[in-house]
Amino acid sequence: MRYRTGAIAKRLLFIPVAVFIVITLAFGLVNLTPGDPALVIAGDLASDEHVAEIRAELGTDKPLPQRYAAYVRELFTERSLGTSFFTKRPIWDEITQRFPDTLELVVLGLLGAVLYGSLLGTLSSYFRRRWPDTLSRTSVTITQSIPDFFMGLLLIYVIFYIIGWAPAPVGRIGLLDRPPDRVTGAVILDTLIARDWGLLKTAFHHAMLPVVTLALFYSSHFAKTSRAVLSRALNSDQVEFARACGLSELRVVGYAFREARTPVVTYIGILFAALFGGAAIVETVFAWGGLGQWAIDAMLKLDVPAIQGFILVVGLLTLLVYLLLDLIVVALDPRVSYE
Amino acid sequence: MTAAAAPPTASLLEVTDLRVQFRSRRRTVHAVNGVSFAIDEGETVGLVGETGCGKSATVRAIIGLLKSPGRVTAGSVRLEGTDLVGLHPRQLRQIRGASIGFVPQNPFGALNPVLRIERQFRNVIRAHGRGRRAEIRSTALDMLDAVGIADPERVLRGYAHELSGGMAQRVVIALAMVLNPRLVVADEPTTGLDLTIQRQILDLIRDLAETEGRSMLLVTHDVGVVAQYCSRVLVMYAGQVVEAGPVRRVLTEPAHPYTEALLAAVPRRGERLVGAQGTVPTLLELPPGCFYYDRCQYRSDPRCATEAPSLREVGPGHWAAVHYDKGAGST
Amino acid sequence: MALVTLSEVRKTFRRGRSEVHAVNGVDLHIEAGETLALIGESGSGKSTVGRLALGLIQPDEGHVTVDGMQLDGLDRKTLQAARQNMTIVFQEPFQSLDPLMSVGRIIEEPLVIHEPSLTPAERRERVTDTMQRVILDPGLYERRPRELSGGQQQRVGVARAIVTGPKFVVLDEPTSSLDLSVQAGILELLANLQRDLGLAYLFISHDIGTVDYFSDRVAVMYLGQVVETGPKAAVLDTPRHPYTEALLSAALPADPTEQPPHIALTGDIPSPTQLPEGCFFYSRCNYRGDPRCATENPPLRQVGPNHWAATFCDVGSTPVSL
Amino acid sequence: MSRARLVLARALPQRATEPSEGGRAGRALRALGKGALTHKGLTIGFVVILLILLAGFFAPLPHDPIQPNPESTLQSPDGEFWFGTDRFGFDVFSRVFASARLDLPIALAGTLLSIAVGIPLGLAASNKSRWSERIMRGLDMFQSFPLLVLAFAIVALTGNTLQNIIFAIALVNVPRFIRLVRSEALVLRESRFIEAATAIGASRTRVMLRHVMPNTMGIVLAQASLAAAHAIIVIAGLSFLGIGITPPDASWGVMIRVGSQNIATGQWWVSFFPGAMVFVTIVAFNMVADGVTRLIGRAED
Repeated sequence: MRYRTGAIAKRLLFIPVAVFIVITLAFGLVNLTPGDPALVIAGDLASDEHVAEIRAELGTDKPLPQRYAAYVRELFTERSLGTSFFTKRPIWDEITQRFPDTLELVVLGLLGAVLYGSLLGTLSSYFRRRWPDTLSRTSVTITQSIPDFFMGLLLIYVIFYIIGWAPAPVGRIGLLDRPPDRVTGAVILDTLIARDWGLLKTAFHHAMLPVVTLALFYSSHFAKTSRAVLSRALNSDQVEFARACGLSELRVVGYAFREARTPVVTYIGILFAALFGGAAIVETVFAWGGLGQWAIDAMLKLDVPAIQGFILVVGLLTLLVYLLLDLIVVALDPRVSYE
Repeated sequence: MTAAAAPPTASLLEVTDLRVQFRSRRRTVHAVNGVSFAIDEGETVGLVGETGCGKSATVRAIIGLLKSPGRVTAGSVRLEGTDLVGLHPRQLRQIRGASIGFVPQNPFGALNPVLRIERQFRNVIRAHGRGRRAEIRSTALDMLDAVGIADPERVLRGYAHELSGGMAQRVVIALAMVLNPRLVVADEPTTGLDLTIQRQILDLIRDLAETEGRSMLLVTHDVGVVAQYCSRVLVMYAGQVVEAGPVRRVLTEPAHPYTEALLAAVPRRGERLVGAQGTVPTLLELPPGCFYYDRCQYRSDPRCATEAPSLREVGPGHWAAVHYDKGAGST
Repeated sequence: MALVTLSEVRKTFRRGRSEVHAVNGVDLHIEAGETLALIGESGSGKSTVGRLALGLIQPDEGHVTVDGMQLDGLDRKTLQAARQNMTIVFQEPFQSLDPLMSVGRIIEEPLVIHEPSLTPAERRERVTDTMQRVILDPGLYERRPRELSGGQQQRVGVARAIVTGPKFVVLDEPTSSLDLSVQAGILELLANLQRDLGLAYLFISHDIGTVDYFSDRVAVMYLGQVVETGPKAAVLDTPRHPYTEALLSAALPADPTEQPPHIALTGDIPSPTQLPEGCFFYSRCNYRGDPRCATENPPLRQVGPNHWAATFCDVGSTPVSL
Repeated sequence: MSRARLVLARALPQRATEPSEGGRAGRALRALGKGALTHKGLTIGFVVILLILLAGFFAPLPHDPIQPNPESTLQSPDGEFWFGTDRFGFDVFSRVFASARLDLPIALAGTLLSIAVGIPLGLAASNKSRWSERIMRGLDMFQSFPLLVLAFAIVALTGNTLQNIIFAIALVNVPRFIRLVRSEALVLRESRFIEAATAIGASRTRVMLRHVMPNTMGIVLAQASLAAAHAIIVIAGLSFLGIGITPPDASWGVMIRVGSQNIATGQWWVSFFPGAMVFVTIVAFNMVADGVTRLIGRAED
């Protein structure tokens, strides 16, 4: 047990270093990449004065160390991520406003991916080399080979246009619906709080296709991992011994599941962090209006401070998720002690 | 062969003409090819043979745990008269653990790494009936005490990875015998353990079997283990029992040339070692005659090449699958 | 002077925060053409001694000399060149062969390294000769290791070891993963090679039977120390250290009429991360009685002609019951 | 007669064969060829990719892929426009095949670049020093980052030239090659045959180049195929968002983007055919990866 607290302390001590790395990365992305953002923003026909103006506004006319110092100073003293190059709004506000929407999408999408993927993986490993295995592996091959945005379009065509089960891909709720009072910022949660059941249904309806898209695309990770780990576990000596002791199949599969627990949880953590950016395309397809869509817009418009702020926030979020992940893995497995 | 399988009194375990195949799309491995033997109440039978001789497949067929794609294609396994082959999985589950205790080779692999030992006892006991937590706990403590664990309380609270190899195997034995099975099947229970520990574990298994009058099937590749711990021995080669009989007789006067070669390969001071000639058949296709024909130095009988010999009695309780009498003058 | 000498060799490995004291002051010597068997249980440090004897790992303290060359502190190039004279055969034959290389190329590699002046044809001839010498069909030249049986794989390992004509070979449990009938063939081969080529062997084993069959002298290791050493017959027939006595009694004779008394030991081997005080065997010893046992680590003392044991007590005297 | 030849053919490998003069590469190729015959998936995947690539460059296309015909916009598939046209009047069929000229070479170039960087770095990081542990920890973090978005940002900020897209793809894929090569090399370095190589006097370089590296190549090849599939997704994603390849250049992502505006109104063909092509390409790469994994005996089954 002492080893474990030591390991956790070590992780905590690592945080400042990691934060520093993330900040540097966000800074370096804009300032160290070859090419001059000002030139890209200004376009090919811009005059030198115009380019210089943009440079001054971005701060890229000053020497690198000075810029870096200013960036870090602003970050820590004013807790500011800067303001958008185009809307002039504080980037922090832009991000926090959209964060809950993306969170909702990511949580629901991941939930679907974990459930569907683990189901496929379990069927696959338990009925190894029989028809459920073939079926599940074919499904995985197909879903992992269709890019998420294309899958979204296919779903829109089939489910919305042909069958008509889903509403048009216009965002969280219909264009004419009045949004719920903003409490958490997450539409589904807010309609729940407002007890507006009709709107809740609409919100779920609108969330259906994007969630299914994410769930299908990312389920292959869980299907493959759980299949590999469960197959190994179901063939392991401990499972054989459990069977030899007369334990029920349900209990035996439970033994195997415990083996798969750690890698599945790890994947959930990794994808959770990655999806804040990874869901961006799906958000765009469904006009979801979350963090990802905003970031993509910023990239298209070359809103440099916004891109920088987005990278920083997502990086820090990743860091946080990884820390939690470490703690959970330690709690799940008595063998992990981190020497 | 049937003669060996039908002893006058009913035995605890009767295996009759057992055949196991591992069939995949590309090939079929004939792992066990007509094995028959019986184990009486209270006796310890050794099953000895080298890698790939089918001893592991035989054992797993007995406890109904053949790994896919292996399956029993013929024969029966009768435990106290009930045929385990083709038994409903639920009934088979009731027999495993309760009537047949299984001691596997690798104790660390056999224990669940993330469950406390106490929980594993509880799972085993509750799989065969009800039990209150406290009762199960005291049963487990008694059992751990019986397998010679000095601090059972602490072991019960802990996890598998905190145990030494010898301790882990003791815990496994305790789990396998906690429901007092009539038959214990031990599959190379000491392979991988140190010499001094091996002897302790074997003594322990023997003592636990003797005091309760249990029968035991001890699978091993070590002639020494058979010589010191078994009363009868079955020698397996290429998926068949080629010789069976009382240990003293088989190990001193082997009737089958394979047994003889196996014994000649045991290193002894001052004696010249004789390595085996030829190779084991692949078991993908069964040869027409005696499976040992290619390697045999006594082959002389014309039937050797064409007809597989069946077990015949060559002495009191001593059976061998040969066409000729080795003593009666050969090359 | 002996072909191989290890004097006061110590080696500690760091594993995370703890230190594993694998070898704790070992003296050994091996004469040209003889076989010294190193017996011990897992964790006794016998494999580490084998690797120290070849300079595959460097000792923390003490010296290793092979054929007049001191291996510790040697620069890498010279050490690499010296490997022409000394080599090793491993326990797991398959794992010790590069799965991508053909049998011929595996056996050839030492020649490529140590005798670069050979032409490919000459090399091939040497390889074929060596294959015949280890009774391996030269037709297997182009085969991959996985197409071979365990016994054949080990013959490839032996061929690779002897192709450059070494004087000293460490045999690290060369037959313990093989079947009995295959083991016999390998042991026979190794004995013949020793006779024909005058090889010196350090034969690492945990199997008393093969040691009895195969060796000239025996050294018994316990917790990183040699507790007893001497001529084979002396050590195996009249053990003088209580651990040797217990170890020998644990061996199971293949003859059912033979039933040696079993001297049971209590407890497990102490962890090599925390060496005990006094005699390392104190916690499991049936003879402890001398007051020094608990406080002093007994040095090797002579107990017979060329026969040494690290003990204060006399095995054979009545064991003190616990 | 035919039976005799069969028996002879079977007996051949038993005989002492002459030293093969084909050399290492030749033998590796032959092994791969032999593997391709026994592993259908590998062959099919490989042939499909090759066909798509060749069709992109050499197939006679019915219409000019980068010259729209304003008179026939949003036509559904028919005898003249096999896959229909989009709202600018581009022929979908011609563009679907022409896209392979850009998308596939970029994906392959990006993958090759990431291998070229990843293998040496991975090998270098395979010593067990504290230093390399820390680097890997940092790499872990970098890899856990939403790399896809990072790639988008980089291309957006540096401009959508071919080099920048290739660079972004390499950046996304390099960490997994470093990680893969390192972890493989770490396992290999502990293995007996590496110890054996040291024991016969092989130098460190020889051990690394002759024993460690060749034994990582199989799994690297499998991973490269997966990386190429991923690269196809990244390129399509970039172009779909309007960051990567831009019209009138043909790219599957661009075509899906154009069609996405019509899909909710039922003109499915504009997006569907390029999407299907992406799907086929990715499946082909995955088949190659599966085949290689099986070939080197690392598959789960």
